[in-house]
Amino acid sequence: MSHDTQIKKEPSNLSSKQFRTDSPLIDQIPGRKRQILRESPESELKMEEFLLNVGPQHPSTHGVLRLVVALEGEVIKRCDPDLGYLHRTFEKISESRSYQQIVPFTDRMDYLGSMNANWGVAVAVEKLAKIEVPERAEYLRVIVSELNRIASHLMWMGAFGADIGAVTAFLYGFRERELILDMFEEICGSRLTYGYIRVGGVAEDITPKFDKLVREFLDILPAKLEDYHNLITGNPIFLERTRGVGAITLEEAISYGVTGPMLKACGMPWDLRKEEPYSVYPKFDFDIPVYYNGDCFDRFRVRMDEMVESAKIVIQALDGLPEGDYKVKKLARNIKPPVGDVYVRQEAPRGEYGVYMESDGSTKPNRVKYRTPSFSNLSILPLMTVGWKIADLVAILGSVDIVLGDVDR
Amino acid sequence: MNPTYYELAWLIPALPLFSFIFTVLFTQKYRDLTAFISVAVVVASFYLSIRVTMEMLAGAGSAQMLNIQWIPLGKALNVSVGVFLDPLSVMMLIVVTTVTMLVHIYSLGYMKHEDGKSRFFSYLSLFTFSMLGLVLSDNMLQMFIFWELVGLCSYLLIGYYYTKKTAADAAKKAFSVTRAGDLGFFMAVVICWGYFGTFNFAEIQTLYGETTEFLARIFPFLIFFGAMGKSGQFPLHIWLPDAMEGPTPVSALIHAATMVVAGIFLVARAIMIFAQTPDTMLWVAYIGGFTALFSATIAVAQHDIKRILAFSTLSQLGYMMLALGIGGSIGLSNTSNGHAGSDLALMGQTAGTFHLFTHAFFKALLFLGAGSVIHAMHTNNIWEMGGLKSKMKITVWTFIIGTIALSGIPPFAGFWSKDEILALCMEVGTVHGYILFGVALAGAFLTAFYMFRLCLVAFWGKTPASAHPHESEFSMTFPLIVLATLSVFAGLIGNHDIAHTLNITSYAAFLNPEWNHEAVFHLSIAGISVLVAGLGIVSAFVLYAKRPAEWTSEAHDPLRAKLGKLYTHLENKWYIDEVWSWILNNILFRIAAGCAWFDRHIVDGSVDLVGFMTTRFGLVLQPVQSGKLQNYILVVFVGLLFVLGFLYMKVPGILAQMIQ
Amino acid sequence: MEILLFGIIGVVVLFSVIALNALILVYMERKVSAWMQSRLGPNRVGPFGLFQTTADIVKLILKENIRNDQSDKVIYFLAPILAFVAPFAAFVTVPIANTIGIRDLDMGAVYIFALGSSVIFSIIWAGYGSNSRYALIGAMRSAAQMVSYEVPMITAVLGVFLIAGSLSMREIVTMQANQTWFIVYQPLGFILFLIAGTAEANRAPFDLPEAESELVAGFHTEYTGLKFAFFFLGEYAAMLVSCCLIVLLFLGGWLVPFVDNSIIPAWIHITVFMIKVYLMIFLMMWFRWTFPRMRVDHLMGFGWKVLLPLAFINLVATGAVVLILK
Amino acid sequence: MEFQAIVELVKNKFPQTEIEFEKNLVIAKDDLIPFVEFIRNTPELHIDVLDLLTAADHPAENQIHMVYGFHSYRLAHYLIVKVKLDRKNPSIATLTHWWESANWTEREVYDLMGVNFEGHPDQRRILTPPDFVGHGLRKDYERPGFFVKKPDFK
Amino acid sequence: MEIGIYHYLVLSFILFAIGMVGVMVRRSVILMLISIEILFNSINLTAVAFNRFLYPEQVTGQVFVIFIMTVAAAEAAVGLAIVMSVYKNFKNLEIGGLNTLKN
Amino acid sequence: MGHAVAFYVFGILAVALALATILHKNIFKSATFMAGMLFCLAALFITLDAEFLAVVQVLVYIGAITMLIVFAIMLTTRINDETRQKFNSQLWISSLATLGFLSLIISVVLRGGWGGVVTESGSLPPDMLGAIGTALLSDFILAFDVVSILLLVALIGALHIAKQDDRKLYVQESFVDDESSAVKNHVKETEEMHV
Repeated sequence: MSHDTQIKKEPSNLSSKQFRTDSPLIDQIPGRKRQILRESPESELKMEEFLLNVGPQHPSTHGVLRLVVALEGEVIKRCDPDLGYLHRTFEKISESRSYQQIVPFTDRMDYLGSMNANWGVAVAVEKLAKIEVPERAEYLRVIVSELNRIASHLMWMGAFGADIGAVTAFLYGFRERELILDMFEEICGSRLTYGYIRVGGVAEDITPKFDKLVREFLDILPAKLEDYHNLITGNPIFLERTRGVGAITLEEAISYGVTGPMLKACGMPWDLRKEEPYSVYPKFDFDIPVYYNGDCFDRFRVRMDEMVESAKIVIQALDGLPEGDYKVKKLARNIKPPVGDVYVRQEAPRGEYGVYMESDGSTKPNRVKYRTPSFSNLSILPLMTVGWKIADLVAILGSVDIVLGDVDR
Repeated sequence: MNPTYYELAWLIPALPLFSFIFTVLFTQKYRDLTAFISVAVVVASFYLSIRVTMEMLAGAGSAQMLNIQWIPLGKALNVSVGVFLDPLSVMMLIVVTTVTMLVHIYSLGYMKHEDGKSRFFSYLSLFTFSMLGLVLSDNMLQMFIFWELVGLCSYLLIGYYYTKKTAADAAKKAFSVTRAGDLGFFMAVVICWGYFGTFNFAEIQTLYGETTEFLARIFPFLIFFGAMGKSGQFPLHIWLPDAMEGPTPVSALIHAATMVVAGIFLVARAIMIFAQTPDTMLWVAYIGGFTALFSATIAVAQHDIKRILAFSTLSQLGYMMLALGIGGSIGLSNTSNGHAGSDLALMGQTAGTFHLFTHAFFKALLFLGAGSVIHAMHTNNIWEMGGLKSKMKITVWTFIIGTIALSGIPPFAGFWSKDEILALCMEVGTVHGYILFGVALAGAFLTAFYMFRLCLVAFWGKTPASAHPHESEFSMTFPLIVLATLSVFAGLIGNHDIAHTLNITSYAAFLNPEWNHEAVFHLSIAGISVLVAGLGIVSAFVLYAKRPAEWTSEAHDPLRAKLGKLYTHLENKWYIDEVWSWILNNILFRIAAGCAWFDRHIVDGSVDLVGFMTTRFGLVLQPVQSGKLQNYILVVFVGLLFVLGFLYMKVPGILAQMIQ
Repeated sequence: MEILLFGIIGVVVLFSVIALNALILVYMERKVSAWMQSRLGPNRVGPFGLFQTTADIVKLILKENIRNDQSDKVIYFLAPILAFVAPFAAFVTVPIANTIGIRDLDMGAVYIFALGSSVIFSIIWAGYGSNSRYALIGAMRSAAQMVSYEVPMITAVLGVFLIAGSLSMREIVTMQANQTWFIVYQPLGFILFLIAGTAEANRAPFDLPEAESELVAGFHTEYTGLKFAFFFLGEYAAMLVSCCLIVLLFLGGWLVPFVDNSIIPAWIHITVFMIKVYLMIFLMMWFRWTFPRMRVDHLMGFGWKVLLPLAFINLVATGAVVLILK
Repeated sequence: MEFQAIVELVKNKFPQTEIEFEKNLVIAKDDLIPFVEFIRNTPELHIDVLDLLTAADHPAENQIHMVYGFHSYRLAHYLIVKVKLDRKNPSIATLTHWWESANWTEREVYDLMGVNFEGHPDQRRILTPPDFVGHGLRKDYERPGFFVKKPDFK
Repeated sequence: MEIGIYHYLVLSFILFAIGMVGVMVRRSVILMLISIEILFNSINLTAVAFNRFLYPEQVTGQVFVIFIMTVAAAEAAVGLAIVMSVYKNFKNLEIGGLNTLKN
Repeated sequence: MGHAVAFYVFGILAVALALATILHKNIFKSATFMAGMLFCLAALFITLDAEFLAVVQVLVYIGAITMLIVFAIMLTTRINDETRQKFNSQLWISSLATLGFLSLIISVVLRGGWGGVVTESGSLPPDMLGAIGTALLSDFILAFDVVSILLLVALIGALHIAKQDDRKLYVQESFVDDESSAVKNHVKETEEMHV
């Protein structure tokens, strides 16, 4: 691809397995060290601190996030995220709903990756109640969740472009995302909050039109990605704005519990779909993109590459789609799982999405905890932004790919 | 005849300068590109020099090209920057560009795997620029500037391996010792300004003849002092052997064509000034002769291949000085042995510079050959070498050609030039001439001896088991071949008859076209010199031809037993370094300590006293100084107001007159 | 008196021309961006959405004027006026055809630059007067940017002045009629001037003062209604001035290439001039919708370390050539 | 690493450890810090990341369960560890000195469950406003009828 | 009344006096610099007026004004750099506080 | 007539603005007033037939110098701090001294008189711009060079002064090529962390 010509190509697509068998995995990674000279000793002689309130109403906070930023000139000295503006107590509400009724809330959490969010809850309930899901349903879940991943990354790419001033990319990202939304509309009638993956399977079977749409879309996707690379990746201004910006080391990322593309950009080939395969993922052939600098640009590259890999999975799943039921035929109206707890982890577009669910034997869960990727990914923001310019704050925040619904829940 | 290339002569030094600036600024990262640019530029300079020479041969004559007013101070002083083309400078151009070009090419191979290749080639370019600028200078100030630049470059290049302590020390030594000489040159420049008000050689020449001031009269001596430093004449020669710490191409460059011949060139350029003071010339001749013999003796007992060559260079420089000096030692107005003084001076110039000319080729050849050998053997010690003649054919045979040339065996280049010097000594016909003739002859014997000693020890015998010598690559052998060819044939132009036969301009006719004397050639003198050289070769063969395999270190030198204690003295270079360090430690440092004491106690003490007084006085005045700027402004302003008001009141109309 | 009357008429005409141009430009910008982003753009109000900008203006005029409680009344009020007046006044010396133009000053170009530099004041006023941190940062950035880019801009254009030997716009264009367009002699100068001119007009990728993703709207964050409209108008007027300058100085002004211009009627000259100006404006819009925004330190570095040295090289080279040819 | 092997390893070191639902470890409150050091440093466990940190209210048992999810990237295993706290005055040592990720998650638990983390550098409410009264995820939390106080955004 | 050189001179003197007062009495360093600019400008006006009324055929006065402007620009740059430096070190821009010159 | 009107309007405005400049409490506004005063002076230059100077005045003084001052103000002071004292203790004595000076110099000048020399109707050079350029590069070439050097020196000096105690707040990055050292560092750090 065009962007690779300008950048030293690190070994990508390393199968993570090969690390694990021989020796501890992290030690193997050709890492990258960073020294942050945060403040020199004579720092008591300094200019006045200039507090800037970014958000909660601001074009680039991707929702209602408030960042209290202490500036020195244009340089960020401290950044303190203030969350909770979109806190809708989903965990509390979930405790008072039946198990099937929980699913729609997850749509509103990560509204860009609703399919994945639905799926985690469905699997958690299925595990608690020991429900077997038909294979076709699993295939359909994989298809829609990977499509949703593509949609989410497309949207992210556009928003990231807009964050650093390339507004046109925004529209381009939306244009292709629209096609995926059309597909989802075709199968579940909804364009943002799908509720498609449900306990015991999926809501509806797919239609031939959906199949056709998906194949058409996957045909044009490579060309479109090439377009994006031409528009964005090859642009020197873009490279200047992203390369090395907001870089974190792998150790920092792990310490902050960062997951998903951000972790892959730091050099960790970790993807739950490969490492702890769930559903029917082991049947598919795909790679995990890994880059090593941990900066905005590598996060961008990871996501761009992930789209290609997701497309691979989708086409394989679509080709190998087995016949059969798309959901468990007979499912109790009120599921009563035995006492116990379960923790389900899945790879959502933004990273590791976990659902911790405790059952006390009644029809309602005792406790549901959504371990959302955006929350932990955002927690490293104060570290990433120190020492960078105010303009980089936007780029860094954009590169984290937060969804505020996902953070505040 | 339209001397078009004369117009472009300024490009000859400018191109390397451009290369230096360009490579330093832009291509430091790209080693091969830097090397390529440097080489290309030097080749271009070489081509231009050739064309300039051809035009000169075609009769274009001396010319002052590109005369730029630099410091126009009216009557007091006018300094111009220009390019001066006359036979002497054109001859030097040829020498310098040829040798630097070949050294550049050679360095391509020699420095192939060095990290600092870019830096090296940049410095080489600067060095080339400096030397070419020196050669083409039309006045003393400009020459002095380039003179210093050459010194700087030699510092940079000798200290090329600056992480190595010996190299850094050698660089410092070279810099400071030549600087001692430069002091003389600088004084000469100052005197020039003070007494003559011009820096132009021709004008100085006339003015010098008219002056009687003592300081002005010692002017040539001061110039010679500068030349001594650069050309390594005794006792300022000590930096030259140490300069071997630089990369070998640099040694070749310094020793053959650039730095050391700068002194010779300077004296040759000012020969007519020198010749007006025969005493100084005698000094020059004797110092040259002494250096020639003295260095030759040291060279006999050295073991480092480059050091032997270095002392040989010193010795040959001594020859050149000798020639220059003895030629002018009669004085312009006197005659001796049927020759007018001025003719003899010109003959001295011819002989000295001709030796410079030939020597540049074979000495560069020898150094580059030595570099090739070192490259292959990874050692400098000749005793650790051996048996190379079958392994490195080109290198060894070209080296031997150089050796023969240096030893003065006809018809190789060295013979003609050395013979001319010997003949000149006889031609002068004074006692000094005869003495120096003997000295030169002794030097010739030693030269032949140590050079063949070097060849026999290093190339014959058996190869040490640990070494695996191999022929160097083409970029290194090519310069050797070219230089070997030149070493064989370059001398022929020195002889009038041969030149006439070949229908080319002889060297003397080239150098002084309007002067119809030719270089003298006496078969008897030539015979003696060949005989002496042959004697040296024979003795070398006697001692070293059968080099047993167990002679693997300097301890086995058969000469050691023959010379006994003398050998140790020679091996230690007559302890001159030690003498210098004694002088430094016991005399100079003590003087310095005395000065320091004076400075600390008398000078500083008086300053302290003033300071102390001031503090005391300041305490009285302290309250006035509030430290507030605005207060001061107000005070000044009110003061001004009072003065103006007073004037206004007392002297009506004065203010109006003032501001009109 | 006649002069006064003539002046008033000129000003009125000028104002309406600029206002009309701004309307067209806003419409054009939206259409161009829509075209580049594969969407339709305004298409509801009037045919092809032609009246969209008019409607917007009406909306802006009718909007409530909100003023920040702590803001500085006078300065807050003056800023948008100056922002509009300065580029507006710059048009005084812009000739649009051989004989048509309000006034041709001897030092027309310098006059325009001088007015351009006073625009900075309006931005600083806006930033200070709004009592908003975004506005303040935007204003500071803008001031720094405009001061920095003015230097390479003027230096770049000095080459043209050297060749033309005049500072009068009309004479410069006349010179181009006699010789050829100065872009041929000054390609580097043209590129530098284009870049610096884009930066002077605060257009992307140099639109840091109003970088919406960082500073919401930069120095005019706190402005609403008509005051905002004035800033808007000022920005488009500045862009128009920039493009007019480029066309006059480098692209032969109103000259029609390859024909004898002395026989061409004025209206063709005007049309050609406007076409050229609009092409340059289109180029600027193209920039805006293609490039990401630069970061402030990169921007300053670019101005001082790249543009300025290049401009100096251009100037010195031009001077040398002019000297030699003389 | 198999769960059973882990249990043996841990039980050797911490005899008080219990097993819940055949897959969760329950350790004593005071054992938390040694336990964390143990699992981080033991090569057989090699825990890299604190993946999950939450709490569940169990009013019937009068307990609040702290739930920790530890994960090892090197060995790719996951360990759910529970600590049962007194519901009246829940308090436990903070893990912020070991993992930065504990910072926000502990703040969240403090905010919604009211667990006090000893030694936490910045224990503020994170999701609810600073003047919020009560802890939302407690089972006995009652919603006030209306906002009593205007939130003071500082 | 015809406007002559005296008008300009008196205006210039008034400006000069105002600038002088500003330099001497304002506590802020920046205000001092501003006042110095006023001083420069009053001189500029004098130069141009003399040029215009006494020797209109020459441009010496105007050339001088250009030089003064250059010097003023240099002065402003250096002065304000000093101001920034002072501010960083003293957190204060009141000239009264800056009496370390005293020691 | 027009000349007089222009002179009085801009002259009085300039004096008023200059007074406002030195008297206003708010430094930012002071700077703004100064810009206005400079603009008035530019207008006065035009009345003196020095159009070029007027334009340069706007370009250099308003566009650059005032801008610099405004920058310094914004970067340093709290503009709206009303508590600070405006003037120092020497307000009255300074004002009196200045008034004295003013009256003195005005009376001197008015009494001195250029009455005989004033040539109101002297001819201006036809090409003012060209004349200035020629003068700059011929008669005043030395001054021109000196001023250029001064500007350069001032630029460098200003940079140096403003930069000298800049804190080092930046992110230093270095890519570790050697994999093993990275691994070693990591292992060491993790060990340290555990201890």
